Amino acid sequence: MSGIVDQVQRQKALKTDRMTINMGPQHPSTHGVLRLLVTTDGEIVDHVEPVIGYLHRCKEKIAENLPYYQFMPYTDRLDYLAGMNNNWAWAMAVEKLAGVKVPERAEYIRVMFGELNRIASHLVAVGTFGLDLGTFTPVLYCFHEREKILDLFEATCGARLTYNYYRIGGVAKDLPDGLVTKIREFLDPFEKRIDELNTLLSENHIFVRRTANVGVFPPALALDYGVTGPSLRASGVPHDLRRAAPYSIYDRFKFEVVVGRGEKGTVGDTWDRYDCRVREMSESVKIVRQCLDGLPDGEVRTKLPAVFKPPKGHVLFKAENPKGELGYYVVSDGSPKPSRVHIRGPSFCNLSIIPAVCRGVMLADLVAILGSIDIVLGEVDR
Amino acid sequence: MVTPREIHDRLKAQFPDDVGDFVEEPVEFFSEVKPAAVGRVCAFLKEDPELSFNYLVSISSVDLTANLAAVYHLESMDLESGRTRHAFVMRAQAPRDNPVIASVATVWGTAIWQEREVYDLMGITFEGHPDLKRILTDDDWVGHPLRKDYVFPKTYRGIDLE
Amino acid sequence: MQPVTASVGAPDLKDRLDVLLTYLPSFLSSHGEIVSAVFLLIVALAVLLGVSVYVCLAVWLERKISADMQDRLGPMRVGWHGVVQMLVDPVKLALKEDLCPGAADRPFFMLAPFVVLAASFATFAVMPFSAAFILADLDIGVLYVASVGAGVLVGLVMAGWASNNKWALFSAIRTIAMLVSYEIPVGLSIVTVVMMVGSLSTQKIVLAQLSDAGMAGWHLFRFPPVFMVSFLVFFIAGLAEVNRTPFDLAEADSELVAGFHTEYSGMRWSFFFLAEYADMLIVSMLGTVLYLGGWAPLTVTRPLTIDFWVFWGMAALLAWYLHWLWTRIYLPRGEYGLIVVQTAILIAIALALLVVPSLAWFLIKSLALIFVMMWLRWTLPRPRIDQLMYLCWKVLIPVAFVNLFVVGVMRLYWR
Amino acid sequence: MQYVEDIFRTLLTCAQGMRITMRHLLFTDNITVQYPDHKRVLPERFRGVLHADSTKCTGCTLCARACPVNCIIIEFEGKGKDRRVARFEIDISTCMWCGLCVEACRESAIETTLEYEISCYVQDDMRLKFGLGPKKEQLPAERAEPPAPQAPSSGQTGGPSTPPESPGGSAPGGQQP
Repeated sequence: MSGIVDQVQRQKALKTDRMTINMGPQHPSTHGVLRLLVTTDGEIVDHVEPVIGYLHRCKEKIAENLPYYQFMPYTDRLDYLAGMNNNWAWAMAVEKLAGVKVPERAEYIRVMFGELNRIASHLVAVGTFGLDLGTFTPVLYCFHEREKILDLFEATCGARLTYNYYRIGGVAKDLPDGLVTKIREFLDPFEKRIDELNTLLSENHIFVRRTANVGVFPPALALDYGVTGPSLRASGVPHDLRRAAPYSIYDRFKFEVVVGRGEKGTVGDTWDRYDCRVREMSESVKIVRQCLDGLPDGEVRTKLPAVFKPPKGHVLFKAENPKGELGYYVVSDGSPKPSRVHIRGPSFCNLSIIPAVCRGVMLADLVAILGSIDIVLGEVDR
Repeated sequence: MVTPREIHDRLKAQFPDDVGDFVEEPVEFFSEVKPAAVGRVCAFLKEDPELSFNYLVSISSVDLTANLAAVYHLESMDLESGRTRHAFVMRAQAPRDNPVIASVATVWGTAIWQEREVYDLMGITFEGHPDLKRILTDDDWVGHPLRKDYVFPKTYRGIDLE
Repeated sequence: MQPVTASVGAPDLKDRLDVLLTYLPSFLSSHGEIVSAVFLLIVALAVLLGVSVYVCLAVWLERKISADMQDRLGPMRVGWHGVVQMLVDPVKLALKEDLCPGAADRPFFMLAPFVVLAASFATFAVMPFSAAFILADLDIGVLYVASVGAGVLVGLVMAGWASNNKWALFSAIRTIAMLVSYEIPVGLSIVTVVMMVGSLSTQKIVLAQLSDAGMAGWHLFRFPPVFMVSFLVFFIAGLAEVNRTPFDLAEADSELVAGFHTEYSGMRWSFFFLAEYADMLIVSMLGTVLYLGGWAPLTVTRPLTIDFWVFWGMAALLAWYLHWLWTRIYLPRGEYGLIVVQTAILIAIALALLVVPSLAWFLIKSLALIFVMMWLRWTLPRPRIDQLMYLCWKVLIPVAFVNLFVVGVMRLYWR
Repeated sequence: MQYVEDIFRTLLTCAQGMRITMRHLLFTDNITVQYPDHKRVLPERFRGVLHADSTKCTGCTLCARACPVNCIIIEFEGKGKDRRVARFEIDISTCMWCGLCVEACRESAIETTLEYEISCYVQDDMRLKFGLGPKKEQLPAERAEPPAPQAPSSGQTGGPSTPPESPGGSAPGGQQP
């Protein structure tokens, strides 16, 4: 037996190939119609290329053909888990462009509902993240809590998902009677439910081992790819527009900017991104409580002229959405319709980091990383 | 904190030929930059230790009828405190019949997708982009939908779109 | 009620089913081999039918339990709380179109579900349902379960490969890696029991656990921590063997869509389902046979034995410790209600069980283990494939080996 | 020792998780309802199917202009003083339920109802046709045609599903004098 020749022969016979798989557009853990072209070496992911655009609905073109206030319902459908926040950013962008003042009470209501929607959005993110890792029950507990928030929204604006509640210069309607009590009734037991979630999922050692030290985003790389929101904060960058560039009345509230601490592994790993969302919910609860305490009386909407025409100019307005920084770049030519609207979707930018960090991870980690970024395809494709 | 005006002046001193006027619109100020120089200017903006624009917020495109423009919103963020040190807006205009702008995809990773999006929807070609192809519409889509003179096609691959 | 005689191996004459099943075969066999073969066939069919009925029941139970754990209602439409769902599900599946993808390896694709099903049903042959009710009391019963049960592996790999689907292929590869690895801890923990009893026959293992002191005779409580650890290893590895969440990596729906049965539909798909639930039953039954006394009743017939005092003394100590732990950690959450209800349920079940026959004992114990499996499924996330391998090779196998060694030493010097 | 701690912690946390699911199994009430049998009580402001009251409508077309998707179709006939609304239709298959038309209407002639079960077999049933706008002198006499919820169920198929009046919402038909 000529050993070496034999070995070489065997090596040749065992030559392995890369395998290319389409993950999506129909796949349980791509959170919508996202397609990932994954090249794998066995279970190890070699290269990922996200293919997007399956949910492209020409939002930017639609905006050019509608008056400013009529684009509001369309913003609901961007990040459909956080319709309030999308509405809000659009309203503020146009208000900034046109210099519209918002009544005090409306500001409080806006902050309150924005934060409630943040909780709702994070609940979905956290729950479905558990689903991605193969546990079914937390997602239903999270949805239970979310339902309560949606009930509050429904009582206020009449819809559960596509709210169309914010208006340029205020909000559509004042709060219905008794809503303040209902919000308090929701908030009081909420922290206990978060504890329960922590025991059931966050602290579970299988879960921790699946997520800690997986898919670490170094802060510089994350920022380079425009990652914002909880995903950036988990990397240890305490950048929160509510604190860094307080819009609306966020400068009045006391809350903590939640930062990843690397408790279970490295700072900026998948567990941190998950944990940031969980802790952010508690911070949002604090803000809502302060809103309820300081809610003033008065008007909720500034009267605008029947044909609303902002002056010529352009502006990029960014707001801290649950997913990250949502930016509307609005160009006005002085007519009732915007001449150009560009939407900087946080999910779009957050998703673009996937090819850079998903090299050499396992297939199951890819699912975990994707879930931890918390993308909503409505916003990626717009 | 450096004001946009000062940043513009520094850029002007560094690239006298490439940087144009400083436009002061009521809400937002921006600098005009020559399309071919965008890559150079941005690399400088990022590398310069004092400016260090490490965060490209977005690349928006605007149809200015005669020209197509790309608007870059930049921010410099302090990674320790999370504060935005300073922000800067610049615009590059390219002629409509041959819209070519230098790519910044090698400067910021986020530009890879954002430039693809601008290319897809507005039809501005970014020179030096590693993988410039359509991102939101289909690969064989004709035309660039966000241009003002875009006519929506009647059919697509035999599907009636009316 | 007659007390169970102390002599090990005497048939449990308490209930009529056993009487029937004890004397009927011998009566028939005196009329020739053929009659006996026919009889065996009938019993085998009965078992087959029984398992199918169990699967329907288990699917319904799984849906109800998961729903209740998640504060949902679950099936409610057909019958009382959706009980008739048990019948409706198979009918629906049988009526569905049987698809075969064009690029699939047709013969293997068609055959795979039957291989899986055959392998898992064949295992029931050596299950001692009661003292007399066993299809084949083989001398190598446990070995038979382990080896025939591995036939499932062949079926799953066939399905995964023949589907010509990349996700299914992933699943097939995972299945091979997992099942082959987890045979070892299962085998090692079985060996501890076999060493204890000195026989591979399932019936003999059960008989060895018959005791006057009820539960105290179970292997689970022999040499306190040793066999509990052994049982834990067996149960965890068994979960992995039958592809059950949290170790359902072969079908991991969030990663591999549905794994090897992605391309299957209708009845063929339901065979996989049937086999999965049947496999669960096998693992539970095997666990019951090996550690929980098989069909041996819980009834305490003579309390004043040493076994009894050792067992209940230990149980009391454990209860006291748990109570202490509970008050320290969970006192503010006020869950005494939970303890009270759990205890009450346990007592009620224990009282009710005093009168049931041994077949029921066996099924109840197995179903309890199945409930634990369901409970785990709806609680835990899924580990990654490399972590699963880590768990097998670096945790379960060393632990099982240490256990084996300890049992060996004890067997040498204790008895 | 990391190894032992890992094992211990896995067992402990899994047991804690199981405690929580068991608690839900035994003590927590179910929160879902059996949909067609039980329905949620809808809040007053719920934005359901639109309903136009032609006795109030002045034909100003503000609602049609406020609609982002142009689902309200208003056509006129006659000229000058005789000008009246000849056709008032809402295409709810296009409607995006934003409620902007309700806000635009000065006479509160168009409003949202609590009706949300709108599935039907024929797409044409999705076009809600409302009564012709009255001439000034006819105003009290004319009435709206059978409105929203009946449109779907009055299709040729007439499925067994939707009862004409749902317990959840006060059907708009009931609001008429």
